[in-house]
Amino acid sequence: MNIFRFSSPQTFYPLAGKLIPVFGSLAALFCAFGLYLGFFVAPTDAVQGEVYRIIYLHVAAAWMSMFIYLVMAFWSAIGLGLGTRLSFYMTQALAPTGALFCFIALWSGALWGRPTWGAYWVWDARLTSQLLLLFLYFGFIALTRSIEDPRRADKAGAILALVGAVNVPIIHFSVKWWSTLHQGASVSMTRSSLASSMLIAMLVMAFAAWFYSIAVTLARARRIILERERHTDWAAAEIARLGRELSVTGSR
Amino acid sequence: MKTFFAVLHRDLLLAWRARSDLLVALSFFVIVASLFPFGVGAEPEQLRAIGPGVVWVAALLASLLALPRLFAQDFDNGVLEQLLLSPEPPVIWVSAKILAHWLTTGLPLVLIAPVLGLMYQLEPGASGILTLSLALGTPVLSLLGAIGAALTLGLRGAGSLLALLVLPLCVPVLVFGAGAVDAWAGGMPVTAHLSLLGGGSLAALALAPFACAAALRLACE
Amino acid sequence: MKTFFAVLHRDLLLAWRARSDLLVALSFFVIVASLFPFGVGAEPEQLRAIGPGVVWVAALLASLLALPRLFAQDFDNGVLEQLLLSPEPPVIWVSAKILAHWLTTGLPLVLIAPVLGLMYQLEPGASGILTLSLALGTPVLSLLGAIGAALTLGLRGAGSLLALLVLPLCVPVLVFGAGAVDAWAGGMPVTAHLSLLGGGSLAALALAPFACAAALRLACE
Amino acid sequence: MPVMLDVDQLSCQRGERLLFRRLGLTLSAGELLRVTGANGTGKTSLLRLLAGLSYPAAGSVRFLSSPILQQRESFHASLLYLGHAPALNELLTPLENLRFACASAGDAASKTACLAALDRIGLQGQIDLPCSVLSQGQRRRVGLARLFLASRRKLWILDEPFTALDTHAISELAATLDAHCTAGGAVIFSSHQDVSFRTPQRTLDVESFAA
Amino acid sequence: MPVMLDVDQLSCQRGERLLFRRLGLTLSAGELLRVTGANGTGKTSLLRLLAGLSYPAAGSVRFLSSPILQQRESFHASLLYLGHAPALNELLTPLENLRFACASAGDAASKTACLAALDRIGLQGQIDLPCSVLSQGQRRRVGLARLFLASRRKLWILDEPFTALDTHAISELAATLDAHCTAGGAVIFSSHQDVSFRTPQRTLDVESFAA
Ligand code: HEM
Ligand SMILES: Nc1ncnc2c1ncn2[C@@H]1O[C@H](COP(=O)(O)OP(=O)(O)OP(=O)(O)O)[C@@H](O)[C@H]1O
Ligand SMILES: Nc1ncnc2c1ncn2[C@@H]1O[C@H](COP(=O)(O)OP(=O)(O)OP(=O)(O)O)[C@@H](O)[C@H]1O
Ligand SMILES: [Mg+2]
Ligand SMILES: [Mg+2]
Repeated sequence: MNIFRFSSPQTFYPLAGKLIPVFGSLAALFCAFGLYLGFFVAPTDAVQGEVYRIIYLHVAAAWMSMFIYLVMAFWSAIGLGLGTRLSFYMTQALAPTGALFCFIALWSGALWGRPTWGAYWVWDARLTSQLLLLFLYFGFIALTRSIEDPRRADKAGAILALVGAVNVPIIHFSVKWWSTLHQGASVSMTRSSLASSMLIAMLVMAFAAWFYSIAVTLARARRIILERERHTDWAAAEIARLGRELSVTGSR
Repeated sequence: MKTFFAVLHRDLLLAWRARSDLLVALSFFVIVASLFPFGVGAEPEQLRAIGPGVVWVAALLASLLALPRLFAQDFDNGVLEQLLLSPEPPVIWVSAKILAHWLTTGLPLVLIAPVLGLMYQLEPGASGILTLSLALGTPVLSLLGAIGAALTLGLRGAGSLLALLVLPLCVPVLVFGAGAVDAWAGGMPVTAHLSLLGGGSLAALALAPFACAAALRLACE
Repeated sequence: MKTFFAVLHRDLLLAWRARSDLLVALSFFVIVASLFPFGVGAEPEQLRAIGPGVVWVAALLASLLALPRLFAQDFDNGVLEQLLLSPEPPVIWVSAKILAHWLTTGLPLVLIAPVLGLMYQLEPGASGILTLSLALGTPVLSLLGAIGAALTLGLRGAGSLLALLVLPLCVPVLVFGAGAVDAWAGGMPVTAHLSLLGGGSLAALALAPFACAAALRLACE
Repeated sequence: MPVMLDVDQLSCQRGERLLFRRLGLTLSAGELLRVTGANGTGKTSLLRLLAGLSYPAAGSVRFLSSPILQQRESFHASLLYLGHAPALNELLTPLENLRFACASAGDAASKTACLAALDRIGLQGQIDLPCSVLSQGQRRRVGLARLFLASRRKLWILDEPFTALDTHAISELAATLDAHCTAGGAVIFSSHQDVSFRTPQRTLDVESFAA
Repeated sequence: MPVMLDVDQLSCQRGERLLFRRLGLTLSAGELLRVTGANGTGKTSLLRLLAGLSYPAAGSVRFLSSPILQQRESFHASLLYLGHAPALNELLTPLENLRFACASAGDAASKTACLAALDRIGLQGQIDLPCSVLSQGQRRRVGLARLFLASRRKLWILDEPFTALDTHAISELAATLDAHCTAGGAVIFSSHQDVSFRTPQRTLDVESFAA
């Protein structure tokens, strides 16, 4: 079997259609299980009380937001190297999800920070580099949205994602260094040794975030494919079919 | 007044066309403001002290970044010429252009200022004074900046002196703006600062459009 | 290499013809840097602490100011198109343009930095380190900025979009640049900071022109 | 026919150079005047002087027998000047550009009127594209669409209106100018191309006034 | 005569619109080809494709029998493309602009050669003025002056070279194109104006390939 077969949008489209419900239901399952573990099985934290349970949202979102940027850079490199259109579609489909997770991590962290540190925001290394990552996502989205010519939007976005990916680790370490230099240990995460049930709940939530991201990205990629390939016969037929379906359900 | 609204509408439309403009403007201010902690370190005390100054510098930068575009595009493609041929006096549409510039660069900053105040851990009162001082002071930046933009339009050599005259004029605005917050934090009355800013705005509003219109007429001759 | 020198010569000539723009960027730098003593109060101790950071942020913002113009004019009047038709690889003249940009915006900042050091009452040694760190770090700002300028060429709201793309990427430069002076003041060795800056410059020099050339080709298509 | 424009002893200086001097001319309603001359002899400079966009070194321009500088507003209310640049913003669509041009000049032009004008000038298919992607000729057409909405403006001054247009558009434009003259307006235009009109065409050669 | 340019089954897409398709053409040394078509039919787009400035939706362009995309440097070394915009910086003088254009394109052009070229194109008096004060026709001439310094470039692609020029300059330019063809070069140009040449002129109507 030719592995490049699925790099054609036409073959990828139905495959993605089949995968979406699978990953969607997996995400729902894991999320329900993880929340159950987190809220009912895991013990109350000795230092922080119940507030700490925000961790199940927070950590998964933070991990995902960093990971998705790397995946975007990966697809960008493939796209620029091999010229496969599908890679660019994937990059653009991933960006909003990455930004969303980034925002959730920041927001849940800020909410958490208020009771634990007494401030919504401190200029800690981890926080600040997460904020910068959010701006990188915003930059990518804003750039690809404001270029009208899709060809240019694809490649410009890919260039930016690659330049950003080179920079993300640099930003991460420099910011860490900056803050440890200035700040010493005045702010550090309370690292009570995690109970194993906590750890499992966190991992389950992380998988839920994974599956959610895959499902949402595939769905978004399908939409992008239809929009970009609408001049091809198969996409035009598919759009017509969707239109008919919509009008049938609408008139019912 | 038809000309006024036509110009205002078009300039706002142009600003609006940038689909992610809102997002971009918002992030821009936050980024500029977050650069300073990297430079000066993260001690909350020190950050609180420089906070108002930082926000004011971000305001100045935001209005400077957008200034070259204020008249240059219209000048290059002949729209300015057509505006000068409108039967209504130039002051009218010049004011509309400046108002549009303020609405698209000054106003977002005023609206986002409380968030920046939060990041710099200013007290709510100080944050309020900061926002108020921006609301009163940023129009001056737009008005003075417009004079500079008009004077330097398509000019060479002679423009340098004039642009240099405009920028120092913005310094008092910065000083009073940032000073108002400091005064409040020090428990002193802030009405003097604020009324100076407001007075400056009014004076600039009364004079700048005329200077601007005259400069544009010269540039198009 | 002929193309390289032709482009370099022309861009420097143009910068000289439009000296006003240079002065605006330079005075922006000085104004931003001199504003903070007003905001923070004039205690020498505190000024000395924030001085390097403020100078670095001001340098970053000042080089941002000139970026939108880096390719825009050549794009509008068709010069960029002609350059793309030159038989030599685009990387060559892109590098020349970036070099010219650094010579006209980065270098003046480096030269004027000791004066600002004086203003912030930095010791001569700290002032020297500050200047050195600027000399090593500002090329990165120009190189990364050029990528942003090329990516946003001809887009709406290019100025603030450019800022959004470039500023987060420049943070490490800022951290190491200001960090070098702090380390020196704290009696620690600065070679690590400075060699990281220098290494960053070299890495950016090796990669940025290619990214830039690719982005320009896209913009002209 | 009433005299509309009356130019007397006009000189034009650009920088160091005196482009022309003692240029005289009268234009009555219904007349069509073509300004000719080699490149750089001062056609554009003359038209800008007549439109009140720049000031003469010497001499005067009178509109309906009073100097244009003393009645700027009423003069500009009856003038349509289209310069060499088509006065378009690249980011706006033809329709938006046209509506703005009319509104800012004080012409009441509804959306339907603007659409009709763009239709007549042959831009049906490009209404929704930003002007930056239009072809050279299509851009010129957007600028020229104002002619259909400015019939109440008596005096038209057009700088090289025929450049970049294809032959069909050129004859259309010529017909429009003819119609304006027949309706009692007057037209001054510059052109390097020979175009045929129904209205008898007067010619003014700027070179013959060269200093 | 050797075949210089060989275009096969070329299609051009701009945004939503397919401008033309299955366009074929061969051009040999010594030939003069005029591209015609109404406004917005795709002349400029075609010329940019031929120059390698943009990429075709389908089809190929071959120069001396190998695809231009595979030999970009040698192709661009033998190509002179002048687009609609004259590629001038407004702050520089004609001489500075011309020298920069030549040097950056890799043409060895001394100052005296540039001065001679500007002289021939009729800009003796404007050597020291910034381009921003030049008349429209004078600007075009500065751009066209490169033709006199690019005789070693075999293929000339010119987009609307005759706009804004006066009649004298038009015939001069036509003579220059003729001379280039006689010397074994080839010229492709677009134009809405009819200009007479000594070389037999072939015509390609883009409209006949419209999708
Ligand atoms: C706006 C505020 C915050 C942001 C942007 C933020 C960001 C992050 C990021 C990016 C990570 C992933 C780090 C990694 O795996 O390398 C993370 C993990 C974590 N965060 Fe936060 N955080 C914030 C506030 C907080 C607060 C207030 C707490 C609790 C006191 C907290 C506790 C944790 C914990 C326990 C982890 C998991 C640590 C690990 O596994 O390495 N965070 N956060
Ligand atoms: N500062 C100056 N010093 C000297 N000459 C100048 C200056 N400014 C403009 N000129 C000259 O004035 C003339 C302006 O010509 P204008 O644009 O009116 O010509 P035109 O007849 O419209 O030409 P075209 O047919 O090319 O459009 C040009 O020859 C230009 O070189
Ligand atoms: N994004 C787009 N969507 C739809 N149409 C487009 C887009 N971009 C360009 N076009 C169309 O493509 C055509 C480009 O034409 P081009 O500039 O090649 O014409 P031309 O033959 O040179 O015309 P002219 O004689 O006016 O110079 C125009 O009709 C334009 O409207
Ligand atoms: Mg002219
Ligand atoms: Mg064309």
